[in-house]
Order: sequence, then structure tokens, then C-alpha cells
Amino acid sequence: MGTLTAQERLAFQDSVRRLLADRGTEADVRRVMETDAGYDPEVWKALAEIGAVGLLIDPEFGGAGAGPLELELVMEEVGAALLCSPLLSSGVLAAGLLQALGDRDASSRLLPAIADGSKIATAALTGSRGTWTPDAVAVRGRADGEAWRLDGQASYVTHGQVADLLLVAADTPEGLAVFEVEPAAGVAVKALPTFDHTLRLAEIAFDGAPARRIASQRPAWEAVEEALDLARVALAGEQAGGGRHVLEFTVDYAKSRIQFGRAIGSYQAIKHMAADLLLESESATSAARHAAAQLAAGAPDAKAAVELAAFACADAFVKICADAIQMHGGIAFTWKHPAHLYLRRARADAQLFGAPSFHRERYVAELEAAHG
Amino acid sequence: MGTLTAQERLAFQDSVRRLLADRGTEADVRRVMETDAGYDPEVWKALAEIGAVGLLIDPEFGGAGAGPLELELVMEEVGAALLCSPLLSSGVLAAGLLQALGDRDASSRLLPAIADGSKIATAALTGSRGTWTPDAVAVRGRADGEAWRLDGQASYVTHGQVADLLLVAADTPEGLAVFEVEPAAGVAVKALPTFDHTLRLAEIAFDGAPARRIASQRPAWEAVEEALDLARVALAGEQAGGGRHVLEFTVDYAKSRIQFGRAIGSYQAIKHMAADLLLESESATSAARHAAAQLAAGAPDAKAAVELAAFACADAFVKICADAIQMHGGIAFTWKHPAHLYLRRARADAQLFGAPSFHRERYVAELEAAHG
Amino acid sequence: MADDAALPLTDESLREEVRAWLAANWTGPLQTDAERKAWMAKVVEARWAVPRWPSEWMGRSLSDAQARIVEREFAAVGAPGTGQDRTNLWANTLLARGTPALKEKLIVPLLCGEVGMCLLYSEPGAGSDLAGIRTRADRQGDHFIVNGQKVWTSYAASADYGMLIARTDWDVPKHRGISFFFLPMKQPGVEVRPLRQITGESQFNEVFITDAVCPAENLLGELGQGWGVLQTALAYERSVMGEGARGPRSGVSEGPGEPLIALAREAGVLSDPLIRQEIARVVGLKKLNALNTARAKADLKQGTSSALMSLGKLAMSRILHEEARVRTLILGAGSLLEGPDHPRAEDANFLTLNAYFTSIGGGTDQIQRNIIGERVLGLPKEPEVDRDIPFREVRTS
Amino acid sequence: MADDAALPLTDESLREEVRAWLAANWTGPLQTDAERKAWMAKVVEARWAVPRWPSEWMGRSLSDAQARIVEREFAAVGAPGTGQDRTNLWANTLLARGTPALKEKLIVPLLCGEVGMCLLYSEPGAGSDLAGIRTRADRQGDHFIVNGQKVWTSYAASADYGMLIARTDWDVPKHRGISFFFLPMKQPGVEVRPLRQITGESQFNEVFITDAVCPAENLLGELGQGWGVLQTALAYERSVMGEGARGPRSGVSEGPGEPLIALAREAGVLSDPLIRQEIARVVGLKKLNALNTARAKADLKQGTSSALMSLGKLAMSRILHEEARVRTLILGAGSLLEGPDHPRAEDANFLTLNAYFTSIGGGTDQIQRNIIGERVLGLPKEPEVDRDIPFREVRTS
Repeated sequence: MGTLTAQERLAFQDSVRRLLADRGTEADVRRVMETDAGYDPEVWKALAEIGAVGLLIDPEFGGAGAGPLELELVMEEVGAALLCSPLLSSGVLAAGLLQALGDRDASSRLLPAIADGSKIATAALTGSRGTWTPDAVAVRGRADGEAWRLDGQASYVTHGQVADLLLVAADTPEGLAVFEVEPAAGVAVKALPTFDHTLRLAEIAFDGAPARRIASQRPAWEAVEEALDLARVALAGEQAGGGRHVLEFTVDYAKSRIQFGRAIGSYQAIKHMAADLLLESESATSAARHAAAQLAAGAPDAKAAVELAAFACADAFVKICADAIQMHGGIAFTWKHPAHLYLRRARADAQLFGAPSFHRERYVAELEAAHG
Repeated sequence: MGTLTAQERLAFQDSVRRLLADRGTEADVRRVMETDAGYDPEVWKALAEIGAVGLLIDPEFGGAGAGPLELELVMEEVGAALLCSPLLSSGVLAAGLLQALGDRDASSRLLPAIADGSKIATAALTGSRGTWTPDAVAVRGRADGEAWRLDGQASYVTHGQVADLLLVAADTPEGLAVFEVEPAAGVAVKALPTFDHTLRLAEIAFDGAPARRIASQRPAWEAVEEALDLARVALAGEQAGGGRHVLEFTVDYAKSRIQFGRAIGSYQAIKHMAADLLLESESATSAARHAAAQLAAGAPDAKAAVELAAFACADAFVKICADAIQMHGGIAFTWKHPAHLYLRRARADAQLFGAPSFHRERYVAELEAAHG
Repeated sequence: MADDAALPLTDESLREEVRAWLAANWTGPLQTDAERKAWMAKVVEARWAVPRWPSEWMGRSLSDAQARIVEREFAAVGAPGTGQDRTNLWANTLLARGTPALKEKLIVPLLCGEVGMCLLYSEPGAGSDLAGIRTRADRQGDHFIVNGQKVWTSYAASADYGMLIARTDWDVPKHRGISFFFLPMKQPGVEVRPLRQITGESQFNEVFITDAVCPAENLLGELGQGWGVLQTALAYERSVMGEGARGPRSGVSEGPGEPLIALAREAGVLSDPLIRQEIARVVGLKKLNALNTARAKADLKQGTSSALMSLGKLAMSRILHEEARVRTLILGAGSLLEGPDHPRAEDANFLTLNAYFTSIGGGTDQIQRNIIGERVLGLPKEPEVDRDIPFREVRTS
Repeated sequence: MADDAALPLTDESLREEVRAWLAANWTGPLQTDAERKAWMAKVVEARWAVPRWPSEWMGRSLSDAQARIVEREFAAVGAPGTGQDRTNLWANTLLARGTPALKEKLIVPLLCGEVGMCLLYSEPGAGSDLAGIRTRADRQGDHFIVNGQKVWTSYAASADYGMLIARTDWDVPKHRGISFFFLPMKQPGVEVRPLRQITGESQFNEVFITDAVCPAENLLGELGQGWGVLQTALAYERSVMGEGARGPRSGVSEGPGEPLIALAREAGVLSDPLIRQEIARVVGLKKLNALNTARAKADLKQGTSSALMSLGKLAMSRILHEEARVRTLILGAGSLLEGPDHPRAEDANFLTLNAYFTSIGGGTDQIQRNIIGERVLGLPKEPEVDRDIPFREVRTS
């Protein structure tokens, strides 16, 4: 994957930041999160126009041809603003998976519409266990002449209810493969109610659904893992950016909220929590950016860096949001205060594509492998 | 096991407390812990005289015939004073094991000398793995005519180097059994250097050592577990008492130590640590006393209560001691301050007869069993 | 009757008297609100509602031990209404500090449950620092004019009166300028707005008070002595409050036994060693808190004061947050969901948010640690910058 | 020579000059103390010791970038002695604030490493609150008479001078009555006693000072301005100090790779899921701290100040305590032991205790959190009860 120059990167990050400052306010988040679609089509269009949706997609297929470094930066902004959008599903997971599979025909057919935002894609990779491991796949593919048909069920499909295109991992007699499916006959998409109202998840039942098999140059789950790692770096960036933002508004509150004649931030109980959270926040930022850098460089420890970012950023974001509510006191126990929206997002991010303990286990495996 | 009246119990606890206040000062601890024997024979004699050594032993065999409730109370005093003595080894583990085995001949031969303190006994129950589970036993017994001989190794034998009598768990062709061994020919006792200088541990090699098999009315490991549970309740009491004492002197320090013109205990950083430690300390006391009460009553949840006390008191004592050093600052980083002596004891207590994670696992097993 | 002081009242004669009265009057479960009201009136009339109180106020001047006998007999048949001398916050506060006129007017209705009440203490700017309230009550002839905003008020919409603290003197230090009122709620100057919580529920309200009128006879205690009255009221409240924390809200049972074990078994992860360790921790914490509470009660019985009581709320806060965390761990991706089709997720997520009800509400964990450190352990207070200056000059948000 | 200002010094010409000098003078590893001293004298004489300093004081007024070139060339051949304008705390402090007489006397010996030094800052009563020192220095003619007690002093027994803070004015607020001295250590009034630490080691000393004599020319900065001099010295110290924390002390290698993995493998518990989670946590914390440090350095290069620097010590404290905990978990009962026959236990136990060196020494974690909260996050300070009153009236232990 390519990489922008430092200057291009900053300019790009700035354009995302300006778009979100303008059209991704808290009021926007609260409005959009209550809609069925869960995203604002106008903002989505704008995101596509500035190149954020096709960020990772090769210029050959209409994208910006950027890589994990740029993705991570954008996601820091997304996290800070709590943007509601299918960016992770379409621009990262689906686009990443198609590129990792390397089927030129499928890529040229599907990626341009993903890049320009005209089609929303997502990937259905796990069943009701929700572990994003190959053993949790609960869809089976069977050949039907030249074509294929899928049966079974996928769950926790991000933005499945608004997707125009599904990339579905399914077991076949020849092993696991990825299929291209349109949400049409034989495909029943059921929206799942989510605790994080800014997220959309779906459960999808396949009942002899017509599917097209995407060719893969390598074991298909390897490509899935590559896409998942991109998504994990994206989430890490979102977690780092979200955590930093929550800490900022919490510290601001601690400076202005007066109790017993002085700012609550002058009390060690609050001050020391804030200091500890700064360490969490900065560590999350370091972890997310390092994972992006190692992935971009194709470094031997890229996998370890992703695993570390996955659990460190997840835990940090949850802890920052949780402590932030405590530090605010009563005001953050109200629906109208934004803190709980971030906590909801943090709890969602901590589960998507593997829980922290799962990543810790894999991190140790990477450490073992690295040193024999 | 019997139980004293509430009044007798308080009188007894008071006599222990007075003995320790008089002859178990910090100076005594520091003096005795540097001796080879690791206990003060005069204090040992005094402990025996007031009935503390034979506390659990049936009056028929020269003991006080008391039970876990009294044991726990005594051990709270022992923990507060950091008493160096083989009380746990001889008066609890060995005496408890002999009584649990129920071999009247062995009991009448051995218990009176244990009760009056004239002989020190201990139990060798684990090998170099130190897990106090039957699979860790590394001594084998073989019949030699009427008698038996032991081969193999036991480790982490508390006060093994000062014991006149060893009760040794060994595998035999007929299953696990407990043997009576004198530290004589074929028995090589090696003192192990301990991080807790108030504790004595030994590694014991058996090379055809003559042994006498103690008859058992039940599977021998059941009796071992019963003795271990008594020892765990004793440790829980020690941990509760030790933790409470450490918290007390730490709070006192926080009241008198002035920095920046005010007592450090007026700062929330210190005050809130102290509040949290009070919860730890009180919970440890509740857990230890509850375990003692359930064991004394033969309650169905006695085992669960012991497991809970084992991990809760261990963790609490370590945490209290660890935080106490931090709360003292530099002064507790010196050898001459007592805080580290308690931390050393806390770390030892947390390993003896099973680490906290081992007890947590067994606690869940008890919960499962209780509710099907 | 029991108020015949000449006849010594024995436990046995008392027990017989209650039993006889219940046998004659109690006819089983109360089905309707009307039945309930009628019963309460009967209990009050027969002087069983507040047996510890003086006869002047519908009581019998019984000792605590004797009153417990009455309570046990009522409980034995399942009849409500007695023991209000322990449990009726409103009536107790009124009896202790109210004007004769207000007592005459409200004590009996309060005991009969005919008057709805709410608490008007906290304000947006005065949470931990309750003495920092800015709601004002200004005397105007025989009444006060009240202006300000209150928050975290339960049952405000249905209440007839609110127990209100308001500032009546701005030129003295903050604790000394507060007065305590029974504010009539059903008037144009009192607007109640439901306050949506992070859980999505609206158990509480904001109350906006604009030129509301409060008769001077509704002042409890002396003018400017409201902080003391409040302490009385809070003490009644604390003595009644149980744990207060709510369990899972889905209402879908997890089966018998320890809920976390059942949940892990249902989720198929009970054999996971990590999960088992975490379950042990949380169940252990709950058990330890129960043991502490039991010890505290035993200590109280023996008449020694107990450090343990004050630790309960802090312990419960930790338990609730930890339990929510472990439920999330057990559910994994399942915790992403909510709603009636996903009761386990609903529980884990509700508990995650509702745990703050305990760790923030009724004094944050941080304030609680101050209290334990200072009142139980005797550690010195922090310098108080606003203690001895006129409230007018105190820095506020 | 480089002080010929007329010739523009290019990086290349500088590099050649150093190389040539090293080629001519460096003859390989220094075996004896005498060899070392001779080499240092040569480096100082040739003005390589402090190339950033002015030529007046054995320097060359080089830029930082150029001085780094010198340092790299020295490092390339393994020769010590340069870069002392960054690393020599004593000489830097003296240069910045010393009297001409003291500089003349000690700068060169300090650069040559001929003078032993120690720090006389902390006192038993002044740890976190360093400005609360009670050691006094009273002027008497052309010298000061010093009395008091210092603690946590490394190398005190071999030191020729101690950098001392002492109170010279008791009638002004605490920060304003302190002066900074180079106290001669080899005199009857200075008694050094080793201080045994909880680890059993004695790296530090207590220093008892009784009527010790300090020449007035050994005063650094103005009388009563010692707090400012101390800040200069502390800044030099911080800029040099690396992590400071020590690893395991057994010296028995755990094999290649991540030490905790090796330890768990050796102990036969690497497959234990609990242990694996804990290892991931601790190794993760270490890696995150390394990444934070790298980001901090990158930020510094770009000239932006960095919040990350100040977090390092707090992070390291947590890492050390956590690593000790996990080592204990891995060893289980093995952690009961100590001594050379049990190197793993020795390591776990040493680390457990020595972690306090970082969490207490050089500012406790609690003080560190204050600093981060106030200086980095901009949170307000607590009320300072002793700030503006004469030290004589300040409450002390």
C-alpha cells in the first residue's frame, strides 16, 4: 500500500477535520444515530469527495492509494467526532478484503463504486459466536453450475442493513472462500439493536442465496486477516482519537466546575485520575500510530504491533470514558451529556473484530514466535 | 472440634496478646529472624504454657480442645506481631493432620509432646512444584517387612530444619499415605533461604529413610486437605491481623507526617488509599472469621468459605503492605522500617498452601458444586 | 389501651394486643389503592403506625424493642403500615423540626400515605458540595418566594410537597445561610421536567422553581438552620436506605445459583480459566460485602460503633462496576447488542451504566473516601477555602 | 585550532579534526584508574570534554549539532570523556552559578573526574516537600557553619564535595530562604553512615552534618536564591537520567527474547492462559512506554514540547511493580525463596522491593501525578498553606 507525503497527509487530515467540525457535531451525531440508516448520506458523499472513503483503494480503481498511516490519522478524527458512517465497513473492511484477495476482475468491478461512495459494501465474516475466527464462520457455499449458492447465517455484520454489497466468508468443500453477494433473493438482513447507537450491526440469513466466488491468490482467511488487521488499526486510531477528545473535555470540565469553592481539578482525586488517563491516552496514540507504521512498512513485527494496539487502545478508550463519567459526576449520568455516547462507542470498539483478551493471547503468541 | 465460650476465647486471645506485646516486639522479631532456628525457644515455651501450641489438640492428648474460631483469633495477634515461630507447622498443620487421620495410636504417641511444645512437628506435603496437590508429591514409600522406607524429595517444608518429627505424604503402591519420620539416618534436611526472614522452609531428601505408616480412616489426602484448610484459616487470620496492624501504623504516620505544611493524610491521594485499604482490611477480617466459623460449624459451605478467605486475605495483606510502603515514602524504603518485614510475610503467606489464583479456581468449583 | 400508663406493659401483653387487633382488622392482601388507604388510616387511628412516637402524635411511646414486636406481628400476617417511626422519612423529619401548624396539617396525612413527597436538595451547581446551593428563598410577609433549580428529584411530578433547602442569607458562610422548607409543589411556579439518564430511563426530574410561594409555617427549624435540619433528614434517610442498587433489568432469569456462573454456563464459557478467575473475584467481593454488613450489624447490636457501615456504599460501587465488567467479558461480542431480544446484553449494558448511580449518586466514591478517611480513620481534613467566608464571596461554577 | 573564529568550521572539517586527534591519541581500552585519569586530562586539555562551552572554560562554543559530531566520533572508537557539557551535572551547575574562585578551583578537576561529588538535598523531614529542609547554614565571617541531616545520598563516603541545599533565612517563605553550596565532605563535621535499604543493599547514605565549615566562595548563586540554583541542577540531572530503573539483579540470564516469556517457559507455565494474559499486559506496557518515549523524542526534535516526557517516570513505576507481580505469579511457591541458588526468586523479590525506588524516589508517583495534572494538563493547584508565610511558622513533622 502506498503512503502520502507528510504534507499531503496533514492536508488530508485537515480536510477531514474541517468536514467533521462542520457537519459532524454532537447534534449531528445525536440526530443521525436515531435514524434507521445510521449515517448521513450527504456527509458520506462529502467524505467520498475528499477521498476518505476510497483512502486505501488503489488509484487504478479510483481510490487515493494511501495506506494505514493515513487511515489511522483519519480515524483519530472520526473517533473524536463520534462520526456515524459505514467508513469502517465499506472503505476499510470491504475494500481491504477485496484488495487482499487480489482478484483483479472483482476489484475492477467493485472497487470504483466503493471508492466514490456510490455503493456501500461490508464484510460478513463471523457467525453468532462473534469471534472473527475461521471456526466461527457459519455460512456454507455450494457450487451451482458455474455459480455458487450460500446457506447459513452471518452475524455482527457492520452496517449490513445499509450495504449494497456483501463480501461473505463461507466454508466450501474446497475450504474457506469469500463470496460476493447482493442483498436480494435468498438474503434476509435483520438489523440488530446496538448498545452503541452510532453503530449499525446486522444478522444475515442466507437461504440458497446466489453468490459469486472471489478468486484468491492465497488462503482466503489470510486475506480476511489482512483486512481485519486494517480494520483493527482503524479502530485503534478511532479509540486513540476518541479517548483523547474525551480526556480533553473532561479536563476542561475539571477546570471550570467549582465545588467547595475551588475547581474540582484542583483535588488530587480528580487530578490524579486525569494524570493516569493522560498516560492511557498517549499510550493509545503511540500504539495506534505504531501499528499503522509497522503495517505500512510491512515490518516483521507488524502483526504484534496490531495485536498490541488492539488491546491497548480498546482498554484505554473504555477506561478513559468510564473514568470520565465518574469525574464529571451527576451531569454525565444524563442522556444529554455526551460522555455516555463515547462509552458506548468504546465498548463497541472493544468487541469488534476480537475482544482485548483475544488480542492479548495473540500478542503473546507473536512474542513467542519472534524469539523462538 | 470444640469451641471455647466467648468469654474464654477473649481471655485466651488476651493472654496471647499480652505475651506478644511483652516478648514479640519488633526488636524481638528482628533478633529472632536472624537466628538459624528462626524462633525463640523461650517464647515457644510460653506459648505452649498458655495453651496456644496445643490449641487444636484434643484434651485427651494434652491440648486445649479448641477449634478454628480460636485459632483464627490467635493468628490475628500472631500476624500483627509478625511472630517468628513454628506454630503453624507444629500446632496447626502437624496436629491437624494427625487428628484428621484419626490413628489413635499415633495420636496418643505424638500429640502430647506437640501440645506441650516439647517436640516440634511439621508436615512434608509437596515436592519442588510447591502446589500442595497430590500430584506434586515426590516421595515414594515402600514396605520393608513390617516397617516402611521412604525415597524422594519434599520441599517447602515449613520449619523442617527445626522439626523433631516429620509427617510425610508419600505415594505407595496402595495409594497415598502419611508417614511418621524422624530426621535421622536417610533424611537430609536442607534449609532453604527465604525472602520472608521470619519464615523457615526446608527441602528434605529421603534416601531409604525408615518410616512408620500412620493409619487413616479415610483417603489420606482428604486428611491432608483438612489439615491444609486449618492452616489456610490460620494464615487468613494472620493476614487479617497483619494487614490491620500495618494499616493502623500507616494511618498514624499519615496523621503525623507533615509535608507542605500539612499532614500527608489530609491529601486525597493518601486519604483515599487509606480508605480503600480499610475496605481491604475489614473484608479480610470478615473473610477469615467467616471461614473459621463455617469450618468450626462443619457448614456445607465451609470449603467455599476457606477458599474465599485464602485468596481474599492473601491479596488484601499483600496490597495493604505494598500500598503502605508507598504511603510512607522514603522512610519505608529503609531496612530499619518494619513495613517491608510485613510485605515479606504477606508475600510468603500468599504462596503457602496454594497461590490466590489456585484458590479462586477452587472457589468457583465450589460455587458450581453448590448450585449444580 | 396502651396509653394507660398505670398498667405495666409486658412484651407478652403487647404481643397479644397486636395479635388481637390484627385478627380483628386484617383481612388479607390489599388489592386496590382505596383499600390500601383505608387500611393505613385504620393503622394510624389505632396508633400502630408510629408506636415509638409520643401519644400526642398518634404514637404509644414504646421502646424500640417493643416496637419491634409490633413490627414482627404485622410482618407475620403481611400487613403494612407500622414501623413508620423508623421508615417514614417525611413524617420523622416533620415531627422533629416542623412548626405546630404544619405538623397538625400533615403528620396524619403523611402517615396515611395520602401526601406525595419529593426531595429538593441537589442543584446543577451543587452536587458533592450540597451546601453550595444557590436556590433562594426570600421572605415576603407570611410567606417565602422561592427561585432556583433542583435536580435528581424522584417522584417530583406526583409530589404534593418537596423537602427543600434554599438559601435565605447570602452574607454568612455557606452552611449558615440555608433554610429548610416543605415547598408546595402543585403551583404554577414549580415546573417539573423528566431528566433522561444515561440508561435511557427517566426516574429523575429537574425542577425549575420560579417565584414559587412557600408559607412561612412550612419552614422547618429556625431560619438559617436548614443545614442542621438537613442532617437530621439525611440521617433518617440513611437509616432506612438498603443497598439501593438495582440488579439486571431484563427480568429474564438466569436460572438458579450464582448469576455469573449461570451466565457463563449459558454463554458456554464457564470452563474458560480467565472467566473463572474473574467470576471468583466478583462473587468474592459480593460475599465479602455481605459478611462485612453482617459484622456491622452484629457490632451495632453490641453497641460498638462500626467502621464497616460506611464502607458498604464504596464496596457496592466497586462490585457493581466489576460485575458489569465481568458480564461484558463473558458475553464478548454479545454485549454489542441491546433490547428485549438480547436480555443478557441488556443486563450487562444497563449495569455498566447504572453502576454510576451508586458510584456518583448520594455522594461520589471520591466523597465517600473522604468521609471514610476523615470520620472513620481520623485523617485530617483538607484546607477548606470556602468555609468561613460569606457565601456571596464564594467562588462557584 | 577550532577557536580560530576566522576559519568557518564545517561539519566535515570538525569531523576530520576529531578523527585525526583520536587517531593520534586514543590507544584503546583504558585498563587502570591511572590510565583513565590521564586520558580524561588529555581530553580536557584538547578541549574535547565540553565542546559546547566557551573557550574560557575549556570549550569550543560549538553548536549542539557539531558537538554531537564530536560525540559520535568518540563513541565510534569507544573513547570516553566528551559530551560532559550535557552529562556532567556537577560541572554544568558550577559553570552556570558558581563564583569565579570556585570555578577556577574545581571546573577542570571535575571535568577530569578527579573530584568525587554527591547530592545533599533530601532530609528525613523533607522528601516530597524538598523546600521544607531544615538543615541550616549560618554565616560566620568568610564561611558558613552548617548543621543538619541529609539522606538518600549516593557516593557520600567517597565524595570530596556535596551539592548542598541549606536554609540561610528562616524569616521568609520557604522557597526564598534556601542557599546552595558545594560543601567540603572531608571534614570532621560531616559523618556518613550507610543506609540499608529494604532490598538489603546499601547504595545510599545518611549524612550527619555538625558544625561543618563551608567557605563562602562555595556558595552558588546569591544567598537565599538556592531554590533557583537547585532547579538548574535538577534540570541538568533530568536531562541526563535515563530510565534509572534497574532490572533483575541475579545476573543469571533468562535466555534470549522477552524475559517474561523465557521465565514462564523455564517455569513450565507458558501455556497457562492466565499467565499469558498477564505477560501480554506487562510486555505491552513496556512496549507502550518505549513508543511513548520515542514519540517524545521525535516531538522534541520538531521543537514542540511534549507531554510524554513527564509520563515516563509514572509509566516506569507501574511497569516495575507490574513486572514484579507477574514474575511472582509465574514462580508461584518458588518466589518464597531467595539467594544465589534461586536466581529467579531473587529477581522477582528484588524487583518487588526495588520498584519503590522508582515509585517513591525522585518524587513519588503521587507527586508525579500532581506535576502531570498541573504542568501538563493545566489543572489548578491545591491551596498551599505554607507558601507565603515565614518558614519559622510553617508546620513541620
